Amino acid sequence: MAFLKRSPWILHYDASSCNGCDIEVLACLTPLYDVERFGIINTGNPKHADILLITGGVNSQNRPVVRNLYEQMPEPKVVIAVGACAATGGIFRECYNIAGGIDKVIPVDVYVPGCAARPEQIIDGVVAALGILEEKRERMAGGARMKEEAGETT
Amino acid sequence: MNRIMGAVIFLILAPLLGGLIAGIDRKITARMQGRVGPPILQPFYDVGKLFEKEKVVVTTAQNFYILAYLIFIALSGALFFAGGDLLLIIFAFTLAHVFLVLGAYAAHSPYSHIGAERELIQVMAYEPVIILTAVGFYMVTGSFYVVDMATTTIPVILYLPGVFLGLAAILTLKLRKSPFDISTSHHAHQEIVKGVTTEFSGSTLGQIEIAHWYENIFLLGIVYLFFAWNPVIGIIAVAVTYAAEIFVDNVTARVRWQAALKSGWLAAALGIANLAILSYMVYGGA
Amino acid sequence: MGLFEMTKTVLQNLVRGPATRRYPAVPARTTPITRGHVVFDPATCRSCALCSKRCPCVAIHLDKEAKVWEINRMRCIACGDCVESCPFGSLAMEQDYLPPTEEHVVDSYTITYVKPERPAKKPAEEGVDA
Amino acid sequence: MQTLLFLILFPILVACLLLFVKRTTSRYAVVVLSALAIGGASIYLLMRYAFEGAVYFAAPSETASLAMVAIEMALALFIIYMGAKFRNYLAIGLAVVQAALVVYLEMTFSENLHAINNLFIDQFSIIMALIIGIIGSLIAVYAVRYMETYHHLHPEVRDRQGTFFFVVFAFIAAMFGLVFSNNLLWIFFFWEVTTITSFLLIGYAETEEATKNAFLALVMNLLGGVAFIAAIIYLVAAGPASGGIDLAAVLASGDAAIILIPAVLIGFAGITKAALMPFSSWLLGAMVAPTPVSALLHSSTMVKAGVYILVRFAPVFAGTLAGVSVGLVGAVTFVVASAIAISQSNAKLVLAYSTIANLGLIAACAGVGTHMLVWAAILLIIFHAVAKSLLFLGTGAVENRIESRDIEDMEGLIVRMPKMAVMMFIGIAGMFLAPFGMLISKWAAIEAFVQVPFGIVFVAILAYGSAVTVFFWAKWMGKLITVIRGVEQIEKGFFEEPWIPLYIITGLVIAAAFLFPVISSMLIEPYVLVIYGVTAGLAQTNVAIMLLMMALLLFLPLSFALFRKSAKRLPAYMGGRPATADLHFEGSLGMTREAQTRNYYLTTCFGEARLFRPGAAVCIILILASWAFAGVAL
Amino acid sequence: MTVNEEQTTINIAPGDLLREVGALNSDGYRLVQIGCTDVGGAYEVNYSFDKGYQFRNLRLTVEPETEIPSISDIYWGAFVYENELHDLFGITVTGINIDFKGTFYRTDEKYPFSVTRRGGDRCQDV
Amino acid sequence: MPGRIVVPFGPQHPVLPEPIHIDLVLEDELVVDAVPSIGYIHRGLEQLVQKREYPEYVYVAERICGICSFMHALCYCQGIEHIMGIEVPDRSRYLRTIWSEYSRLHSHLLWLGLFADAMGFENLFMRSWQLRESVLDISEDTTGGRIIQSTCKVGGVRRDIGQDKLDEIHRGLDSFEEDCRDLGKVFLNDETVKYRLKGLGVLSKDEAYTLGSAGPTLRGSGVASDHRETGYAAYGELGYKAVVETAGDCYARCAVRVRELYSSIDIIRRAIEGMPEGPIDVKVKGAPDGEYFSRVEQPRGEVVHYLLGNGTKHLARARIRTPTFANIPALVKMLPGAQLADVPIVVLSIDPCISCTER
Ligand code: SF4
Ligand code: SF4
Ligand code: SF4
Ligand code: SF4
Ligand code: SF4
Ligand code: SF4
Ligand code: SF4
Ligand code: SF4
Repeated sequence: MAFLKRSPWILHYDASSCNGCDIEVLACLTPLYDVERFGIINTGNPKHADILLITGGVNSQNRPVVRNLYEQMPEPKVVIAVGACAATGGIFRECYNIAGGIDKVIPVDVYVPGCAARPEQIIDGVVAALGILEEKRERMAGGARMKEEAGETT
Repeated sequence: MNRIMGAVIFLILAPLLGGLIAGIDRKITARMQGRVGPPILQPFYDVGKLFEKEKVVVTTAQNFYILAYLIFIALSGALFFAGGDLLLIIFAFTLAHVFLVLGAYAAHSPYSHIGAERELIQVMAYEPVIILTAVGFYMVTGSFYVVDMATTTIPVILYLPGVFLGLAAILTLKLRKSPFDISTSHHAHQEIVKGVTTEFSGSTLGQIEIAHWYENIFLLGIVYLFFAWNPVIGIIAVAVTYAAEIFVDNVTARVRWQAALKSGWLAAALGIANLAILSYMVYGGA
Repeated sequence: MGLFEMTKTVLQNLVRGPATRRYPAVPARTTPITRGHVVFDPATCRSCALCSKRCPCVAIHLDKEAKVWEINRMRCIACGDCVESCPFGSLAMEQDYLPPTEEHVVDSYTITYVKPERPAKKPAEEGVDA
Repeated sequence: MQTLLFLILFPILVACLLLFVKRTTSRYAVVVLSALAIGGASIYLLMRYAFEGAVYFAAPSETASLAMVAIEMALALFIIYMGAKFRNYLAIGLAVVQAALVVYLEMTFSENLHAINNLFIDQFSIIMALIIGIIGSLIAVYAVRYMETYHHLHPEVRDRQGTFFFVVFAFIAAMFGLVFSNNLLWIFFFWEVTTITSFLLIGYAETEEATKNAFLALVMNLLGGVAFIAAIIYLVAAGPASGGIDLAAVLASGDAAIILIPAVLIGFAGITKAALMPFSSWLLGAMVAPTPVSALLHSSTMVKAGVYILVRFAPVFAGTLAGVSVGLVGAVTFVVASAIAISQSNAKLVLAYSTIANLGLIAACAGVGTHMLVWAAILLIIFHAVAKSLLFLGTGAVENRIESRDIEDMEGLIVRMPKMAVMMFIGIAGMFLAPFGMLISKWAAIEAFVQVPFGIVFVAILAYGSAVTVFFWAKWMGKLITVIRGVEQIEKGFFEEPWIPLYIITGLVIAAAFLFPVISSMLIEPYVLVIYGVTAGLAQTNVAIMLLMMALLLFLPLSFALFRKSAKRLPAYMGGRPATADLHFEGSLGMTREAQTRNYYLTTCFGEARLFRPGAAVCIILILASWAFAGVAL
Repeated sequence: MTVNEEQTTINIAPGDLLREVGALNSDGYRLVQIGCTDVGGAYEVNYSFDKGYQFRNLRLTVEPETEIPSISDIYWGAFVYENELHDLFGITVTGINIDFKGTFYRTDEKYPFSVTRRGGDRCQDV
Repeated sequence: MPGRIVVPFGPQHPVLPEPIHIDLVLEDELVVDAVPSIGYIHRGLEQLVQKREYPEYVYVAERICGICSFMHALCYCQGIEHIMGIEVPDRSRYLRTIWSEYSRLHSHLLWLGLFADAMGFENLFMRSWQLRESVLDISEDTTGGRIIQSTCKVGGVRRDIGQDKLDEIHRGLDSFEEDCRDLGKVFLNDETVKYRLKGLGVLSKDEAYTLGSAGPTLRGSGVASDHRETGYAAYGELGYKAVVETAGDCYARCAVRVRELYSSIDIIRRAIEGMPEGPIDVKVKGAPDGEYFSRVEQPRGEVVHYLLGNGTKHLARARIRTPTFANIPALVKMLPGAQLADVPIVVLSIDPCISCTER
C-alpha cells in the first residue's frame, strides 16, 4: 500500500534564496493554503523527511550542507527545486558566489519555476513529486524483493 | 479471565483508538487555527508511511531501546486494562520512558541528547502527580487495583478534585502539548529540532508513534477512573478533558523547562493538599 | 487576566470555519495584472533584441540569423521588463503560472514575421549589439 | 553458636595474618580463602538458623566484656593521641566524654551490666550477616587488586596495605559482632570499632584532605557514640523496667514511655552512623578513601549498622510522634540528598548522595515502624547493599582504567569497556527501575505509608524523591550506553581477578530481583511476624508480573540480533553542518569543534549550595523534635 | 517633526582615524556602516555615522598594502564591517575584537570586490 | 563544575528560517558562548551593477530580499534619483508610501508569526500569517506580484492604483486593523507569551546605540530613531513619529513591531485620503554621476544603499548595508546568558534577515 503518497513530510532548506520563495514555502503551511490537508508536514529534520524542498541557488558554503541534508534523508526521497534561483540561479546566476541551480549538487526531481514561486505552484510541485516518490518506493520495494529472492536462491 | 480479555482488547484496540484520537486532535487543532486540517486517518497514513521507509540509524543499538519502550508502554497499558495494581503500572510506565530516553542517549547526537535530558526533566515533573493519583485513588477506594477503582460506586472526582486538576496539568506534558512540549513536539519548529526523536526514522519512529498512542489511551484511562462510577459521565469527562488539552495547546506558548518542572511539582502540591484534607477527614473524623 | 488571550480567535475560527482556499479544487487566485508567464508572438516580433538586452536574467536569447527566439523558463523571473520594452507588442504577460516540470524548460519559437512590402526604415535598434 | 563466634573471631585472625603478608599474590590467596570461609559460614548460618526464629546464646561474658572495656579505653587513648597529633580537639573532647561515660557506667552500675544472652541470631541478623559475609568479603577480594593498581597510580600515597587489610577484616569482624550481639554494651563496643576503622580507612591516603575528612567522620560518629552510651546509661539507670542492656528485653519491655528516650538516643546514634542529614557530610568526605573502602564501609555495610539499629528499634518507634520525627529526618534526607545527587558529576559523590538518600528512606520506614514498613526497610537494606556495592566497585574499576571518576568521562563506556558498562547498567537499573529490588521496596513503602496517620507527608516526599531519583540515575545510564565512535576498547589488559567479584555481585543483583519472593517469605516475613504478629508481602499476582517483566528484560537483548543487519548507518544530525562520525564539525571562526553532549546538572535548582543548608536545618529541628516528643511521652 | 537629513563627507588620513572616530563617539554619534570601494589601485573606505539623522562620513583612502586599525575598541559592533572589509576587499584590519580571520563570508573566490587585488574582473560563465 | 554542551545550531534548523550557524556552548541549558558564522546566502549581488544597467538593477535590488523587496527598490531608486536630480511626481511618492507600509505590515506580520513559532505558539503563528495573506492579496491586486512587487522604478512607479481600488483598500483597513489589534493583544497581554519574552535579551539604551543597532531593536531600547522622520517619499507631508519602547527586552522589541502595525495602517489610511492626482513617473535620461548614501526605514531598521555612479549606465559601486547586518553585534551580545529554549526567540527578536545581510 502506498501510504507514502498520503503522508509526505518535507524538509525545507534555504540555499541562498532571497526569502521570496522561502516565505512562500512557509505560506503553504498557513491557513490559506494549509498543505496539511494533504498530510504534508514541515519537519525540520532530514531524518524524518521524504521531500527536500530547496529554495535559492547554491554557493560553495551551501554545497556540503545540501549534500549532507540529502544524504541524511532515508530513501525513498525526492528533491524539489523551488523558484528560478533553485533551478538555474535565476537573477543571481552571474554572481561570483553562486554556483547555479541545485542540480549542480544533488539530483533534482521537480523544478518549480517562478520568482517567487506561488504557493499554488509549490503545491503542484509537491503533487508532481509524489508521483516520483511513489515510483521510487516501488523500485525500492522491488529491489528489496529481488535481493531477497536472490538471497533465497544462493 | 475477564482481566486478560481487558489486556488483550487494549493491546489490539488502543493503537486504533489512539490513532483515531490523534487524527481528531489534529483536525480540531487545524479548525482552531482556521485551517481545514488533515484527514482523520492521517496518523495511520503517517505511521504506515514510516514503515515503508528505509531504516536509518546512527547506531544499531538505538532501535533496540525503542522496541523495549514500545513493549513496556504496551505492557503497562495492558496491565491497566487488566485491572492491575496502579503503582506497579506506574513503575512499568516509568521504565518504558527510561528506555525511550536511553534510545535517545545511545544515538549520541547533540539534539537527541538534549531531548533526552529534557524528557527526563519531564519525567521528573510528572512523576509525583502520577504517584499521588494512585495514592489518592487508594485513599478513596481503599485499593490500589484498577479493577476496584473502575468498579467503585464512589464519585471519586468529588473527593479528588485537586488531584484531578494536577493530573490535567501534567497531561499536557504527557500528551506533548504546549505549553509543556519541551522534549519533543509534534509541531516541527522547536529549538531542539525533534528532541528525543531526532535520530529515529522509518519504522522506529513509527513505533514511537504507536507507543504514544498506547500511552494516550492509558492516560485517558486514568482520567476515566475519576468518573468511573458513571460510565457515561466518564466518557464525556474524558472527551472534555482531551478537548481542554487541545484548547490549551492552541492558546499558549511553550514554556522553558524550569516552568514545566515547577508546574508539574506545583500540580503535585495541589494533589498533596487535596490528599492532606482527605486524610484529615479520614483520620480526623475517625 | 492575561491567560488564554487567544481564546477569542480560536472561537472565531471554530465558528467561521476554515479560511483555507481549497486549491487545487478551487483555482488559484489571480488578478488581471498578475505576472504569470511571458507569451511570445512570433508573428509580430521584428528581432529588435531589445527584450533580450533588457532582461535582467538573460533569459531571452535571440538568434537573428536563424530567426529563433528562445526563452529559458527556468531563468525568467517574470518581472515583465521585456514586455514593457518590446516596441512591437510581441510580448505579453499572462496571468497563469507555469506548471512544475521535471526538466529545465527552454521554449523556442521560430519568428514568422515577414517584413511588409513597403520598404521600411531600418529600426535604430538593429545597430545595437546583442 | 560456634558459627557466630567463628564469624566474629575468624576475621580478626585473618586481619592479624594480613598485617604480615607483603606480597600481593599471597595476600590475594589469603583474602580469597578467608572470603570463601566467611561467605561459606554465612550461608551455613542461613541454612542452619533461617527457620528457627530468634535463637539466643548466653556465650562468654565476663572476660569478653572486660576485654571490650579495655579495648574501648585503648581506642579512646588512640583517638586522643591522633586528635592531639592533628590538633583536633573536638575529637579529643568527645573521646574523653565517651570514655568518661563508659567508666561512669562501669563504676556505677556494674551489677546491672549483665545480659542474660550476649549473642543471638534471628532472620534479620542472618540477612545482615549474609550482606557482610558475602558482599563484604567480595569487596575485600576485589580490594586486593584494586589497591595494587591504586598504589601504582598514586605513587605519592604511602603503601600501608598490610594495615589496610588488617583494618578491613577487623571491620568485618566488628560488623558481625554488631549484628549478633544481644548485649547493648557489646553492640556499643562493636559500634565504636566500626567508627575507628572507618576513621583509619578514610585517612588512608594521609593527605590533608583525607585526614580532615577522617576526623569529620570520627567526630560525627563519636557524637552518635556519646548518645548511644547515654542511652545505655539511661536504660540501666531506669532499672529492670527497661530491660537493662539486654536488647531483646529492651525491645520486649512494654513500657514504651520509658524506652522511648533511649530509643531516640540510639536512633540519633543511628542517624549519625547512617549519615542522615545534617550528618551527611562525613559520608561525602569519606569518598576520598580508596573505592573499596567506600563500597565496604560507606555503602554496603557500615552505614547499614546505623539503619540496622533503627530498624531494630522500629517497633518502639511505631505509633509515636518521636518515631514520626525520626522517620521524617529520614524522609527529608531522602528527598534532599536525591535532589543534590542531580547536581553531582563525580560518580562517587552521586553514589554517596544516593546512599544517604536510601538510608534516609530506610530510616523513614523504621521511624514510622509499621510492619509493612519494616518489611520494606529490610528489603531496601538488601537490595541497596548489592546494587550499591556493584556500582562502587564498578566505578572503582573504571576509575583505575580511565583515571577519572567523573560521570562525564564515562561517556561511551559501552564501547570502551562493554562488560563493565553492562554491569554498571544493571547496578543502576537495580537502584531505581522496576522490576528491580529498590523499586519494589519503594513501592511497598508507598503502599505502607498511605495507611498510617501523617503518611501522606511521607508519600508526598517519596513521590518527589523518586521522581528526582529517576533523573540522576537515568542520565548516568544514558552516559554509559551512549555509542561513541573513534575510540578503542580498553577493557583488555586490565587485571582479570577483580572482575570475578563484580560478576558475582552482578549475578546477585539479578538474583535478588528474582529471588526476592523467596527472601521475603523465608526471612523477612517471619521476622516481621514475630515482632508484629502480622506480616507483610506483595500480592502473588504482582510478584508474578514483576517476574514476568524481569524475564522480559533479560530476554529483550536477544532481539538485538534483529537490528544488527538491516539498517543503514548515517552520522548524527548536526544542523546540516558537515561533520565527522566522531561529531567534529566545522565551527565558526574557522575552528573545528567537537559537539559535546554533557548531562544536565541543574545546579541552580538542585545544587548542594542551595539545598544542603535548608535540608540540614529541617533535619536538626526534626531531631530536636524527636527528643522533645520522647520527653513529652515520658 | 520632519527632520531634514544632511550628509557630509570628510577625507581623513589613516593616522587620524581612531582620533576622529573617538571624537564622533564622544559626540554621541552612532556607527551606521563601514563600506569600501575599489577605485582602481586604491581603496576608499567610508566610515559613516549618524546623530539625529545627520550623516557624517569619514573617508579614508588607502593603498592596497596599508593596514588599518580596527575601531572595534570604540564601537564594539564594528567587527562585522571590518571582517567584511577584509573578506571582500582583502584589506587588513588590525586588532578586531572578534576576528573571523577570513572566515566571515568564505566566498568562492578571494576578495571578490577587489579588482586591484585580483588583477582584473572575472565573471562567472553563464 | 561539569563540562559543557557544544551544539552546532544551524545552518539547517527548524526554527531558523534562513541558514545561519551558531556554535552554541551550553551549561545545562544556559548559553555561555555563542559564535555565529554566516556566508550561506552570500551571493555577491552588489557586483551585479557591473553587469546590469542601472534601471535594470532595480530588479536585482528587489531580490536582495523577498520580504522588504519593495523597500530595497525604493531605497535604490531614491538614491539614483538623488544623484541624477530627478523630482518624482507627487502621486508616485504617495503610492510608494502605501506600498512601503504594506511591505512593513507584511513583514511585521510575518515576523510576528515566526516569533510566535519560536515560542512554540503554533496557533498564533497561523493567525499572524493568515492576516498577512490579506496584505499579500492587496499586493497582488495592485502590483501583480504577491512577494516581489516589481513596481518601483527610477523616476517613479510602474503602476498606478485606480481610485476604485484605493477606496476598496481604504474600506478594508478598518476590519484589518481590528484583526491586527486582536492579534496584538495576544502578543502583548498573554501570560505565557509575556513569560517567554519579558526580561529576555535585554539591551540597554546605551548598548543598543553604541552597538549600532537599527530599527525595532534600537527603538525597543528607547532610542527614537526612525528614518521615516526625515520625510522621504510622502512621509514629509503625512508626518511620522517613531514608535519607542524602553525596556530593551524581547518583549519591548515585539511591542514596537506590534504598535508599528497600527501606525502603518494609519499612514496608509491618510496616504489614500491625501492621494494627489497626476502622473506616476517621469522620463529618465542619461546616467548617474556622483555618489549618495540613500537611506530608508525598512521593517528591520534603516537600510543604507551607497551608490556611486560614474556617468555610464553601469554604476561603479553599490554597497548595501542592511539593518540585520547592523544588528548582529547586538545579537552576539544578547545570546550568552539566555536559555537554549530562548535562543530562537533572542535570534528572532532582531528579526534577522540573512538574505539581505549577506547579499
Ligand atoms: S526565485 Fe526569485 S523569489 Fe525565489 S529565491 Fe530566487 S530571487 Fe527570490
Ligand atoms: S519577464 Fe523579466 S525575466 Fe522574464 S524574460 Fe522578461 S525580462 Fe526576462
Ligand atoms: S523586443 Fe519584441 S520585437 Fe524586439 S526581439 Fe524582443 S520580442 Fe522581438
Ligand atoms: S585524578 Fe584520578 S588518579 Fe588522579 S588523584 Fe584524582 S582520582 Fe586519583
Ligand atoms: S560578457 Fe561576461 S565576462 Fe564579459 S564583461 Fe560581460 S559578464 Fe564579464
Ligand atoms: S579548551 Fe578544549 S581541551 Fe580545554 S577544556 Fe575546553 S574543550 Fe577541553
Ligand atoms: S521556522 Fe519557519 S522556516 Fe523554519 S521550519 Fe519553521 S516555518 Fe520553516
Ligand atoms: S531585512 Fe530581511 S526582509 Fe528586509 S530586505 Fe533584508 S532580508 Fe529582506
